[in-house]
Amino acid sequence: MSQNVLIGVFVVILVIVGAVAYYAGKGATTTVTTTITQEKTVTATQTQFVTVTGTPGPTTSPSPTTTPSPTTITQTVVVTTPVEFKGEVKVGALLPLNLPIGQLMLGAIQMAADEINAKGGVLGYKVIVVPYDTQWQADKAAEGYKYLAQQGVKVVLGVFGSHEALAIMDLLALYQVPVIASGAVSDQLDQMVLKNYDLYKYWFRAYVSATMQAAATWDILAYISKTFNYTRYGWIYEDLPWVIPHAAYGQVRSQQEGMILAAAVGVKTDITSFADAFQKVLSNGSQIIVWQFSGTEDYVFARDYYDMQVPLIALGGGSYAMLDQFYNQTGGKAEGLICISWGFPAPFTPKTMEFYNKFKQTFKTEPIFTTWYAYDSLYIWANAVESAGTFDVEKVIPILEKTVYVGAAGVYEFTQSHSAKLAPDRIYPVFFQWQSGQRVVIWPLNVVAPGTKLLVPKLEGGKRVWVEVPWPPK
Amino acid sequence: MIMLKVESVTKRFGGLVALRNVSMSVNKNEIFGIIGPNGSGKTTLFNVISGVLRPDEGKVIFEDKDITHMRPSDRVKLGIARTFQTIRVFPYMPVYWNVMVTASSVYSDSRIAKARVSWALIITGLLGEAGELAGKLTPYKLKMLEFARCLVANPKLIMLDEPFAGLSPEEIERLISIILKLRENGLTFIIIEHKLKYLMRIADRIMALSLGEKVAEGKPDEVARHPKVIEAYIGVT
Amino acid sequence: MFRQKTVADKVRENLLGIIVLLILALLPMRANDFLLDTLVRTYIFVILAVTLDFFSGTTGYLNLGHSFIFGLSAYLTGILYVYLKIPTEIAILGAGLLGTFGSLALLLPSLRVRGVYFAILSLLYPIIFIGIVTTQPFSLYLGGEGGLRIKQLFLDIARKLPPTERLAFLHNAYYYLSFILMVASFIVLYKLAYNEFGFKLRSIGQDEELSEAAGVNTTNMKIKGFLLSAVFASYAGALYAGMRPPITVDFVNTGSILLPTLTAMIVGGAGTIIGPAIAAFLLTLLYQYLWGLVGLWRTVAYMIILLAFVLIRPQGIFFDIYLRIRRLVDKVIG
Amino acid sequence: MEFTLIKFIFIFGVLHSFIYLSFALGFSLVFGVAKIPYLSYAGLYTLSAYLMHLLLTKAGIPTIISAISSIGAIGGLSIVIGDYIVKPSMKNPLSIFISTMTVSYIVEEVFRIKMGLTPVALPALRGVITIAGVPVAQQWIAVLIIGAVSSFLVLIYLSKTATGKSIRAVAESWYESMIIGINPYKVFRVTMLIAGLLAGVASISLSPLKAVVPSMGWSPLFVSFAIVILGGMGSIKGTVVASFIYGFVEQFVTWKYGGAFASIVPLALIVLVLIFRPTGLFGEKE
Repeated sequence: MSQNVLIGVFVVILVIVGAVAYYAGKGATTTVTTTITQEKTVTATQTQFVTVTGTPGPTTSPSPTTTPSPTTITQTVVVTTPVEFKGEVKVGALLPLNLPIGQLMLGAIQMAADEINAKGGVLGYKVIVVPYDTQWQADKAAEGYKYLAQQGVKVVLGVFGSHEALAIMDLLALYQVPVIASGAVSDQLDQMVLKNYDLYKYWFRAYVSATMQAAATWDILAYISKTFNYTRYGWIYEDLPWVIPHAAYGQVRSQQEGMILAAAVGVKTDITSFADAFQKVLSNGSQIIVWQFSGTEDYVFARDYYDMQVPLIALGGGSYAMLDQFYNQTGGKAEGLICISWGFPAPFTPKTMEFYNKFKQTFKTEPIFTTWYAYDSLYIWANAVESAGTFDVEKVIPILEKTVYVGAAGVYEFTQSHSAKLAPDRIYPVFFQWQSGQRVVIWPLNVVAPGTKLLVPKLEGGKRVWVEVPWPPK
Repeated sequence: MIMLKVESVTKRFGGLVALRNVSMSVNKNEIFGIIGPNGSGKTTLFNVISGVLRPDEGKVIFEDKDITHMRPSDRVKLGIARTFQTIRVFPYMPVYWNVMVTASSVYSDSRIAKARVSWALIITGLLGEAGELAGKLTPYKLKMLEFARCLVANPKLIMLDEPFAGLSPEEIERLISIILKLRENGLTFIIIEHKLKYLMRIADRIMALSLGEKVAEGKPDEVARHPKVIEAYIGVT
Repeated sequence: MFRQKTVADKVRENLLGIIVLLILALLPMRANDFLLDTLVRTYIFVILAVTLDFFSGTTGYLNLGHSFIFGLSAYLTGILYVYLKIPTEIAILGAGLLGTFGSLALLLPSLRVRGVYFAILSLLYPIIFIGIVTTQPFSLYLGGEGGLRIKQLFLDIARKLPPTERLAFLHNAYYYLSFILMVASFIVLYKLAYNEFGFKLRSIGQDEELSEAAGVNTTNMKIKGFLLSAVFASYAGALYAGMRPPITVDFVNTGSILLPTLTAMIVGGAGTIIGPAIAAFLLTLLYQYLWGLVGLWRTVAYMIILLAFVLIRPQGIFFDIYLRIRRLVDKVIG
Repeated sequence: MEFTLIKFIFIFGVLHSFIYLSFALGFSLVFGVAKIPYLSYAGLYTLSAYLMHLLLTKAGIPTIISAISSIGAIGGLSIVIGDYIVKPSMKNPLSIFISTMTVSYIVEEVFRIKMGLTPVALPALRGVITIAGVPVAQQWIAVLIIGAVSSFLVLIYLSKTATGKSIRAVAESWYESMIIGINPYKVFRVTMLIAGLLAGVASISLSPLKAVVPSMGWSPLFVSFAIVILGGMGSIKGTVVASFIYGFVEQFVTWKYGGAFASIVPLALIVLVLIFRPTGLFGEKE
C-alpha cells in the first residue's frame, strides 16, 4: 500500500508543478507585461530546466533562473521593430519581487529595456533584463548579486532595501559589477563610498539618501513654519529602524530652524487608531504635524485626521497617500493632507508625463516612488555606456560620475558619495496637498502653478474649517 | 530489619481526603500485601511511596533515609521500582529500549546495563520480542515488560499494583513463581491485589485500607477474619 | 544482539550516507558558485531541522522559538564585532557559546509549561525579540535600518589573494565550513538520538510521568537535550551571520527561518533525525528552483506540494522514502 | 490631562477588546475543542475581506448583501477545510500546523500576485460621533456592536443549545464526550463553521478601519493565539476575560509608553502569566 502511496506522491508533485506552471504560463497572456515577462520565463525556463536536469553537468548552471527571462518579451518587441543587434548584453534586476514595489520596479526596468531595444539597444547590443528575487532578505540579496554577476550582467539595477545593499557592498570589489540602485537610502552606503572609494566605487544610487529625504521634508516644513510662525512641531512616525536617520537629521535641523519637537509619537505598522498620537501631539501644543510611514498606516491616519478634526497642517509621507485613488479610498477624509511624492505626474522634464502615462496604462496603477528611479537607472547606465563606447566598468564609472542625465523623475547628477544630488533643479520630491480630490502641488515653489491656494485648518466651534491661503505667499 | 517506613501520611485532593494518617512499615525480604476496595487509597499510597505524589503530611523513610521530597527517578536509583495499575509502557519504543531506558539511567556503565537488560528479558521471557514495539504486545507480555522494567533497576523493593489483574490462572502461577524466586534472592515486594486468594498465598503480612484509612494489618488470615475488613469487603471475597 | 560490529559492517550499513557525503564533499570541484551559495543556505537549514527535531521531535515539546536561538547568536556575533571590535572569525566562536546559554531563557519555561502551551510560549520569544530589535531606542544600537553590518568571514584573507583566486577561496571556505558543521551536527545528534540518550528523550515524549517513574530524571534530560540542540543551532546562526552580513531581523523571522525548519521536521518524520535532514535538504532546493519553474507562483506551488505531502503521509514521508531506498541498497549489496 | 488619558484608555480599551474578542472567540473554539492550531484562520480572515471587495466592485452587489454572502462563503469554506485538510492530517497533531498554514499562505500569495500592487479599501461608515468628548468613527461603533452581538450570540449558543453544550463538553474532554454519545466530528464541523463565520464577521467589520492587504490576516491570528493561551485553552470564559485584559493592557501601554511597545508588552505579560500559571488563567490543570 505504502508503495503506491509513495508513487502517488511523486505523481501528485509532478502534476501539481506542471499544472501550476501551465496555469502561470496561460495566465500570463491575459495579465500585464511584467507578468508576461515573468510567466514567459516559465515556459522558457522549463525547457532550460529539463535540459539541465537531463544532462547533469555541474558546469552548466543548475539554476533554471539562468534563462534570461525577458528575452521572450524583448523578442516580441523586436518583431515589431526590425533592428539588427550585434549581440546581447544582460543587466540584472535585484528586487524583492514578493513585494508590490519590487514587481512595479521590475516592470519599469523592463519598460526601459524595451524602449532602448526598440531604438537599437546599447552599442548595438540588445538589453536583456535578468531578474532575481531577493524576497526582501539580505542573504538572498547577496546570493542574487553573485548569481547575476555569474550570469555576466554588466550592471545590477533595483536594490531597493538598505539591508540588501549592505549585504552586497563587500562583494562589489570582488565581482566588479557596478550597481545603480534605486532605493537603499541608508547613509552608511554613502559613508562607505567616501571612506573607501576603491572598494565601493562600483556603488551608485539613482536616488537620494535618507538624510536627503529628511532634508527635503524639512525644507517645506521650515518654509511653512516661517510663513505661519510655527515653532513647535509634532512628529508621528512608524517606529521601524528606517526612520532613525530622519530623527537624527531632525535634531540638527530643528535647532537651525529654531523649532522645537513638541511630541514624537512612534507607532507600529498594524496600528488601528491614531487617537492617542493626535491627542499627545495636540496636548503638547504642537502647531504642525510631520508624519512618516512605510506601511498602510496612511489610511488609518487620514481617517483619524478627519475624525479627530485635527486643526493642524499635517505634512509627510507614506507609501500610498500619494496615489490618485487614495482620496476616494478614504472617502474624502484625506482632505488637506500634505504628502511627499518622489515622482509626480507633472511636466517637470520632457520624459515625466510620457513615462507616467505609459506606465499607468500598462499596470493600471501609478508608479510608486522608486519605480520612477528604477526606470531611469537603466537609461543612466545605457547613456554612460554609449558615451564610454564600451561596457568596461573602469571606463563607465568615471563617466557615470560626470553624468548629468534628464530622466523621468528629474535630473540626475551624482554626488561625491555616488548618490543622486538633491536640489530643486536636480532630483527633488514634490509636495502636494489633497484639495477636494485633486493633488495640488505646493512645493518646490518653482513648480507651483499660479493661483494655487494652500488649505490651512482652523478650529471653529469644535469643527475644523479650511482657510484658503494664496500660495506661494507674497 | 525495616526497609520502608511510611509515617502518618495524609494526602488530600482538594476537599476529598485520599489518605488519612496512614502508617506502615515493610521489613526486608518480605512480601507485603495491600488490600482494600476501590477508592480506598491503595494506589495513592503507591504514588506517595514512589514519589509521583508528594504527601501533604507525614514522611516516607527508605532504609533510614527520608525520601519524602525526593524525585521519583532518584527513588528508582535508590532501589524502589513499581508498576502501574493500568499498564503503562512506552508504546512507540521497542521492548528492548523500554527496559534499557531504566537500566541506562540506573547503571552508568552501559555494558552492565545491557547485561542486566538481557537478564531481565530472559527472566520475563521477552527476549524473543526484544525488537518489537511495546504497543504491539499482548496484555501478559505487557505486564512482563513492566515487571522487567522493575527488575533492571536493580531494585531492593518492588511495588506491584494489581499484578494478577487480567491474567489467566496459568499466567498468574508463572508470575507468582517468578516473584517467589526473586524473593528468595532477597528482594522485597509490596503488592496491591484484589484477587485475595493468590495474595493470601504469597503475602507474609497484609494491610487493609478503607476510605483512605488503615483498618487492619497483620498475618493474612488474621486480616481476612478482621470484621472491619469483611464489612469493607462485603461481597468481594 | 550484542555482537561487535566490524568496520566492514559499519561501512555496508552506512554506504548510502557515505556516498552522498562524498558527492557533496567533492561538489565544489565542478559546481558553480551559485549552486554552492544555495547549498550553504541549504546546509544551514539542515542543521536547523536536525537540531529542532532532536529536541522537539523526540520529547514532543514543540519548540517554535527555534529561530530565536538562531537569531540570538547571529545578533551576538554582530554585537561582539561592532561593540567589542572582535574579528568576525572569533566573534562567531564566542557568539555560538553565548547564544547557547542565552537560549536557556527559552527552555526554562518548558520545565513547567506543557504541550501546546509550550509551543505558543516559545513562539512568543522570536516575536518579542523582533519587536524589541525594531523599536527605538534598541534599534539604534542593534543595527538601525540596514541591520548590524559586520565584516564578512575571511574577507581580509580573500582580499590579500590575487583576484582570480578570491572568489573560489571564499566560496569553498564557506561551503566547507557549513558542510562540516552540518555533518558534525548530524552525526552527533543522529548517534545520540538512537542510543540511550535519544530513547530517554523519546520516553519523555511518550509518557513523561512514566519516564520519571522509570528512573529517567526528566528535567535533567530536557535541559541536556535542549542544550545539545541549541548549541548547534546557535553555531549555525553565528556562522551564517558571518557568511551573510548584515544581521537583520530576518535571522529571527519566524516566516523565513522557523517555517522551513518546522516543515522539514514534520514532512521528514518527527524524531527520526535523518528524515528531517533529507526533507530540509530537498525542500530548500525545491523552493529555490521553483522560481525558475513557476516564477511568482513559487510560494503557492511550494505550499500546495507541502499540503500534498502532509495529507498523504501525516507522519512524515521522507523517512519512509529513505527506508525504502535503503532497503533497496541493502538488497543490492546483499 | 490625566482624566482625558483615563477616558481615552477606557474607550479605546473597550473598542479594541471587542475587536480582539470577535476574532479570538472563533479561534478559541477550534483551538479548544479540537485541540488543533487552526492557522487557516489568517487566510480566511484575508479571504473574506477580498471576497467582499470583489463582490462589490466586480459584481456590483450592494454592500450588505455582499458582506453577508462573503461571510457565509467563508463559513462554508471553513467546513471544507476542516473536512479535507484538517481531518486527514489529524493522525499527527504536528501536521496540522503545516496543513492549515499552507491554506493561509496560498490565499496570501494569490492575492499578492493578482491584486497586491496597491491596497484596497472596503466601504466604511464615514460619520463620527462623540463619546464623552472623544470623537469616535461610526465604523468603530459598528465594530463594537457587531463584535458584541456575535460574541454574545456565540456564548448563548454555547450555553443554551444542545449542540453548543456538546461543543463545550468536547472542549472539556474529547474521549469522555464520545463515551456519553456525542459525535465529536459533527461537533467539530459545527465548530469549524462558527469559526469561519466569526472570522468573516471580524474581517469584514474590521477591514474598513484600515486598508485591505494580502498579509492582513497574520496579526489577528497571532493576537488570537496569545489571547487563547492567556485565557486557557477550551475555556470560553477565559477567552473573553483574556481579550479584555489584552485590549486594555495594550491601550494602556500605547497611551503611556507609545505604540511601539504596545505590541511587545502584552506578549511579555503572557510569557510571565504562563510561567506562573502553566495552563493560562482559566485553563484546566492536567
